Amino acid sequence: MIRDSQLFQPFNDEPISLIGETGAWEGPFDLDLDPAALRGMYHDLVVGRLMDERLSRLQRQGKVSFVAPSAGHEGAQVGLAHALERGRDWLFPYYRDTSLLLAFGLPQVEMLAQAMATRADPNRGRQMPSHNGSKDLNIFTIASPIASHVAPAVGAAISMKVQGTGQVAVASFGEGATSEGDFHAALNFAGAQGAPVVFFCENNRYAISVDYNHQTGADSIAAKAHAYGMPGYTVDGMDVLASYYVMREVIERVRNGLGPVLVETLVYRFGPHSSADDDSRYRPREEVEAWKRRDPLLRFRRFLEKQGLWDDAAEAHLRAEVEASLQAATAEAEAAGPIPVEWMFDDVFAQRLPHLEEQRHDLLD
Amino acid sequence: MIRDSQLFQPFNDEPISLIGETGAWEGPFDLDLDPAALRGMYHDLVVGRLMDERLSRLQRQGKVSFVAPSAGHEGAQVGLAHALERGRDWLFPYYRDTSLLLAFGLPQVEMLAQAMATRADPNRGRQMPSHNGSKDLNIFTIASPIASHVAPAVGAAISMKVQGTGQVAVASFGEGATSEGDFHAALNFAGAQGAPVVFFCENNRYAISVDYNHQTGADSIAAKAHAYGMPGYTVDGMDVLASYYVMREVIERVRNGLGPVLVETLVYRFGPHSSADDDSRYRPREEVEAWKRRDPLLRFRRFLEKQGLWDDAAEAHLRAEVEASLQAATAEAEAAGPIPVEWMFDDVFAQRLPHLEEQRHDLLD
Amino acid sequence: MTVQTMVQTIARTLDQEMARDERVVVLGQDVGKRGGVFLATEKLFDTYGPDRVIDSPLSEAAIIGAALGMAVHGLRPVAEIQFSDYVFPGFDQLVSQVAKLRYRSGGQFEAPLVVRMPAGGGVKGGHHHSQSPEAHFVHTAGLKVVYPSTPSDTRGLLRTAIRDDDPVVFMEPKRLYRAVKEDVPDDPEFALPYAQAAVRREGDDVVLISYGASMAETLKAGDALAEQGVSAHVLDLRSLMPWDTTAVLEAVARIGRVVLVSEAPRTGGFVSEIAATIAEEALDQLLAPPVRVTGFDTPYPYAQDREYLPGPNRILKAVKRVLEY
Amino acid sequence: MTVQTMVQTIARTLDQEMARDERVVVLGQDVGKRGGVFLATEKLFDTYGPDRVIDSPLSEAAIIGAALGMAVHGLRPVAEIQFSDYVFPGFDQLVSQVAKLRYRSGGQFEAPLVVRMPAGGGVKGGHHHSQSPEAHFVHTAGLKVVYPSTPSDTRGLLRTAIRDDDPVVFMEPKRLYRAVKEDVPDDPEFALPYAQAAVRREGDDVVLISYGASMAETLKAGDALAEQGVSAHVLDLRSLMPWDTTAVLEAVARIGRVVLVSEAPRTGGFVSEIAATIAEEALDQLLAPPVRVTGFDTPYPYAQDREYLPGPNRILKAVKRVLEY
Ligand SMILES: Cc1ncc(C[n+]2csc(CCOP(=O)(O)OP(=O)(O)O)c2C)c(N)n1
Ligand SMILES: Cc1ncc(C[n+]2csc(CCOP(=O)(O)OP(=O)(O)O)c2C)c(N)n1
Ligand SMILES: [Mg+2]
Ligand SMILES: [Mg+2]
Repeated sequence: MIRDSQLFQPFNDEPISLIGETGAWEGPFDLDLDPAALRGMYHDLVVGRLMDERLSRLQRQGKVSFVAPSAGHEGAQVGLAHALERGRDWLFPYYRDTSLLLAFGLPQVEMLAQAMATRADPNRGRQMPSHNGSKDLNIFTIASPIASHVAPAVGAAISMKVQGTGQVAVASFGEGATSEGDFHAALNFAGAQGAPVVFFCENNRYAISVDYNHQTGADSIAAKAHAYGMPGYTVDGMDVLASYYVMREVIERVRNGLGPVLVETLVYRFGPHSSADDDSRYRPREEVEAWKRRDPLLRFRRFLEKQGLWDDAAEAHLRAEVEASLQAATAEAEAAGPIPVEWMFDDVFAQRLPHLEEQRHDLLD
Repeated sequence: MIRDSQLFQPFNDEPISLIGETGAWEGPFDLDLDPAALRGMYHDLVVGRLMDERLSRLQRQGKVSFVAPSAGHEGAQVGLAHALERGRDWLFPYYRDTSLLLAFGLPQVEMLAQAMATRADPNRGRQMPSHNGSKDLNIFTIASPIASHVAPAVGAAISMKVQGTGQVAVASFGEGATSEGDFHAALNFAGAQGAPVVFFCENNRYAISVDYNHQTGADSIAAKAHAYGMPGYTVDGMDVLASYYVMREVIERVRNGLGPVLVETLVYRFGPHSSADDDSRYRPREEVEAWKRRDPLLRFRRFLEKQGLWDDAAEAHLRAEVEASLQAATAEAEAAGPIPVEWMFDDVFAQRLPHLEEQRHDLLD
Repeated sequence: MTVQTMVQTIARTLDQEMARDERVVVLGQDVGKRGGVFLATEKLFDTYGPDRVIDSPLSEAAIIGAALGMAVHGLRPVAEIQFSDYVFPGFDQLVSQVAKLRYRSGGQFEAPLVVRMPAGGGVKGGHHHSQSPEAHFVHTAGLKVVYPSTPSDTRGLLRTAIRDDDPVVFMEPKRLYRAVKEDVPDDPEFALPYAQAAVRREGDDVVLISYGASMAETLKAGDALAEQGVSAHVLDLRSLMPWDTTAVLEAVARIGRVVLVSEAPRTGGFVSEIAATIAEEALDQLLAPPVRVTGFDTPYPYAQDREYLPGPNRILKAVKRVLEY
Repeated sequence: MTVQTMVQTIARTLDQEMARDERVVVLGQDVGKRGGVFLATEKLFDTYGPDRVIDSPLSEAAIIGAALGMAVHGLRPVAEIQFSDYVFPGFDQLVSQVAKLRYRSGGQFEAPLVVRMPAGGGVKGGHHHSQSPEAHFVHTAGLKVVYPSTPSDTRGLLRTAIRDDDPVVFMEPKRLYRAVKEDVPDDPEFALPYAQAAVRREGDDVVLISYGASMAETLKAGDALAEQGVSAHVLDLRSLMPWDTTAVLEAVARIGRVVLVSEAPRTGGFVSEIAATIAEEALDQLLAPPVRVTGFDTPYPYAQDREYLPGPNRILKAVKRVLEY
């Protein structure tokens, strides 16, 4: 069967999944991705995972002050990235989007430079690690306050609509973010305006230690779409192809002016909330282990193997290649050198106002 | 058929209505209210309407600075008031709840004194008209910022649950309020905690000039309950008995610990948004006239007449009685005299802090 | 020149800027058909339609947050907050997102937007329709803050704000919206710079400094002083971030006696910043303490709507204190 | 007495108060099993269960708004905001509802609640984990504001705040959470009054005034000055609303030279209020201008986490300026 354009139904009870745990294709339509595209997705999954590991290592070495591990979220993120048009669409991501950012084109060196706060960070070392952004790539610089970027995504989408650019804006966030008032204000405005925006939830069941049942009484995050008159989908986020195909259809719909959509991907974070967290205080180890067995990389690798597109040699080769690239990027990021103190006073306003000039002078004197 | 306790189904497409436009009882169960109770409801509808007219008159006379007319909302409000337990349950109302407050026991003199800012206002003249409150009656003093009282209602309800008091908290608001972030934050917390609170929306289709379709993309306000895992009902708010019976069932459910509920009543405001508004700028006159033909007082009077409980003489008698009572209350409120200047400095804190003592001294000197 | 009230000037300036630059859009509650509850956006909807005059849902966070996204994507939004008291549900968007975007992105992104808001008391609005929250904005690095007091200044500064690449909180003294009519320059390029205080009255005996809604009372005090033979030098700051430290310090240095007037609550109000700056920079020129005449540290009351305001009498008392010091 | 860090003291004080008074409940993000991200509510969940230690959804508006409703209904909630930077999504609840409830209801209702929040920089948190927003609270009539700097003061003032019938914003200097251990009085009735500055060092040459997170730097400056033979009189305000004007004005009157230290942004910071008050009340006692040493008017940076803070060197420079004036 050939995939038609309305294949997925919103408000689905069972999460949409296309690859089984054993790697078997279970989709109700024919795959239409070529081997290069499939291998490209796996590449991006591995890059995300290895970057994550590297950042944690750098954190333990004291070169990075903080990390928000994203292992377990890669499937959802890479699927989304591949469904977007790079350089055209806009991303409003959050701090746990390592794989999403890289797969959407963020240079590894920029991510590493941001984490280590060196001059190679186009954000000029202004924020803690895991807060990237790139004007060139239409990646809105991440801010820490949860859900505060969602309304800006809606505004950008309204601008896209008004200007008829055919672009799509995507805001990503955790399930905890859906409890913030600003989340609601944003989705409601988008719904009323029919703005071309997708709300992409990475539901890992925990907001730091607060579990889903303390977060909301809703049956699912997707159900919240009812409140805004938009469709809501629940997707198995450990399945990169499920994320990809759902997002491809959703983004097409949104691009065609049919209004905003909320997509919930079910994922799990394998690590603690951040390098400052101790998740053993609130998560049973068995739960973590059970989810690790559903690792999105493992599942997709099994799929590729079943398709005859992958083997141990390819795996070893890819890992070596990615590690080398990350190693080079790390070196480049570090070599750029630390952020100068006087940069502190730039970019408050377009021009430095007199009182800032004075304060700068006072400090540097 | 005898009314059973699960008569009404949530997420209903047609608004729940029990009395037809001609006044015929159309409920799928037997009425179980005695004539005194039914006449009592009509009494409260008339009190609300006449109070509303009086406040507008006082406003035109310059004795009141501002009015938020509530004509058209009486059916929904009086139905709710009669379903609550006075002196036990708590109300978190908004500025258009004239009939609700009076039917819940607020003395007429207090409402008038608040509007004229005289000493008989237990709120001590601190706010503009239409902002009543009464600690004795468990009526949380109204505040102007839309939807800001909803989270406090949830907090009170959590306290009721934790302390096991069997009370119910009700927050009322317009459909515009549902767009505020704080509305969402509140309902979501209530849903997660299963708090005994009812969210009572008076959907009159306009938030000042902004119509429903610019307010939200949702099919109904009741649909927003999906976002919180609670039931949502849509009720014909021009039908006092529909409001009463739905609320009776809902409140019972909530009191029994089954968690929060969202109820949307479809109403219409016959007047402008406020005495400062000119609604002809945004509402077609025919629309207003069409709704006025659905006047909740008229419908319920027809119903009472059909039941043999009402006639012109009763009507004349009631109106005269209510006018006399309002007249007396107005006189009493006025006689209390204006708020003294020095009251300005009280009630900022439990005790007057030294800097306020000084400021008071400076002004009064 | 056209004779206009302040609120008429706002609508006219928006119209001019929208005609000039397609990127300028207006959004807020009731800004469409209703023309704004104060009519500050009157007729814009008819002229520019729903794509450029956007009635928003009832959410200040949505308004300010969406304005930021629009700005980032290339529009120049002018958002209206219906009363400055209602900025608080959108305060996080303003302080966490809008104010810090340029900074946090290392200057990659900018936020060229204006948030207009009627402010101040004296309209029988009680504490949720009367407040003067400027201190909150001025204390937030990354926001510019303008607070004019005349129709012409409003015209010139609103234009500057709309063309500014930085986010500007534009406060409007609502009780002066229709208080005076004035000949306003209609030149579509007429613009005024920030940080240039206007001398509203020349004088030598005492400096009176104020801005926005409190200017009317301050000017009345200036008139009353003139009748008493005291010549007041009256400065209208017009913008608070940046503000005209030069004009203030020069006047204080020359005259040595200064009274600061603002209806915002006293503790932590913006005039405390001015007083602190004067004390730090001009101590030796002071012949008397810089005295603040302000709103009280109470929520804005209803019954005492007028008494709360620092009116001419309280200003005169303060002037007497600094003159007799 | 028990030897404790500040954060341990908080958990212990909450425990004592919850044991004493059934009405005291704790709510916030991660305050339950996790014991708070800083462990300020550690073990309370085990002791008091989910009815009294409530993990909230991720919404500061829900936390503060619900705390108000609980307080009105008879509980004594202690709400935790995970970082003071995150108070802004709940800011409207705080300023529009909590601060004004007693006033707007004519004293019928009251809001006995505490909103705790770790504040201040120096923890490599960037601008959304480092800010010092106290000026916003102090400028809001109806809120009390406490900002201690030692474990014992934290114990004594938190107890006072919990027992207070008014709403209290309780700011906690997070970089001092574990900086020192101290013998803390374990008496369950040990409480401290507001508006009593602590003299951290007696001296005659210059007054240094600070509070909260900046006390550590101020004390270091005091030590350094002592080594240079300059005797600083160091005051720790401990509460900002109300604050101890008497101690400040007395010290300034006696010594005539004063430096004010706070890491909040300079323009409109709380120390501007102190400077304005000093200028207004003690002009003739001043031998030098009251000088402010503050954070800069930039969003809190990341790479310059330490340089942003008013450290001992900048304080010493200011002292030099007032001594040599
Ligand atoms: C407004 C705000 N409140 C609190 C926090 C502190 N905080 C950081 S991450 C986080 C949990 C977020 O959970 P979720 O949205 O589910 O995303 P996840 O981390 O699980 O991917 C919290 C509470 C914050 N950053 N912003
Ligand atoms: C936070 C906030 N923003 C804006 C306003 C101004 N305002 C007062 S009433 C109103 C419309 C409310 O509409 P709705 O909730 O539908 O209630 P209705 O007046 O129709 O009964 C607005 C925008 C306000 N009071 N509070
Ligand atoms: Mg999560
Ligand atoms: Mg309405």
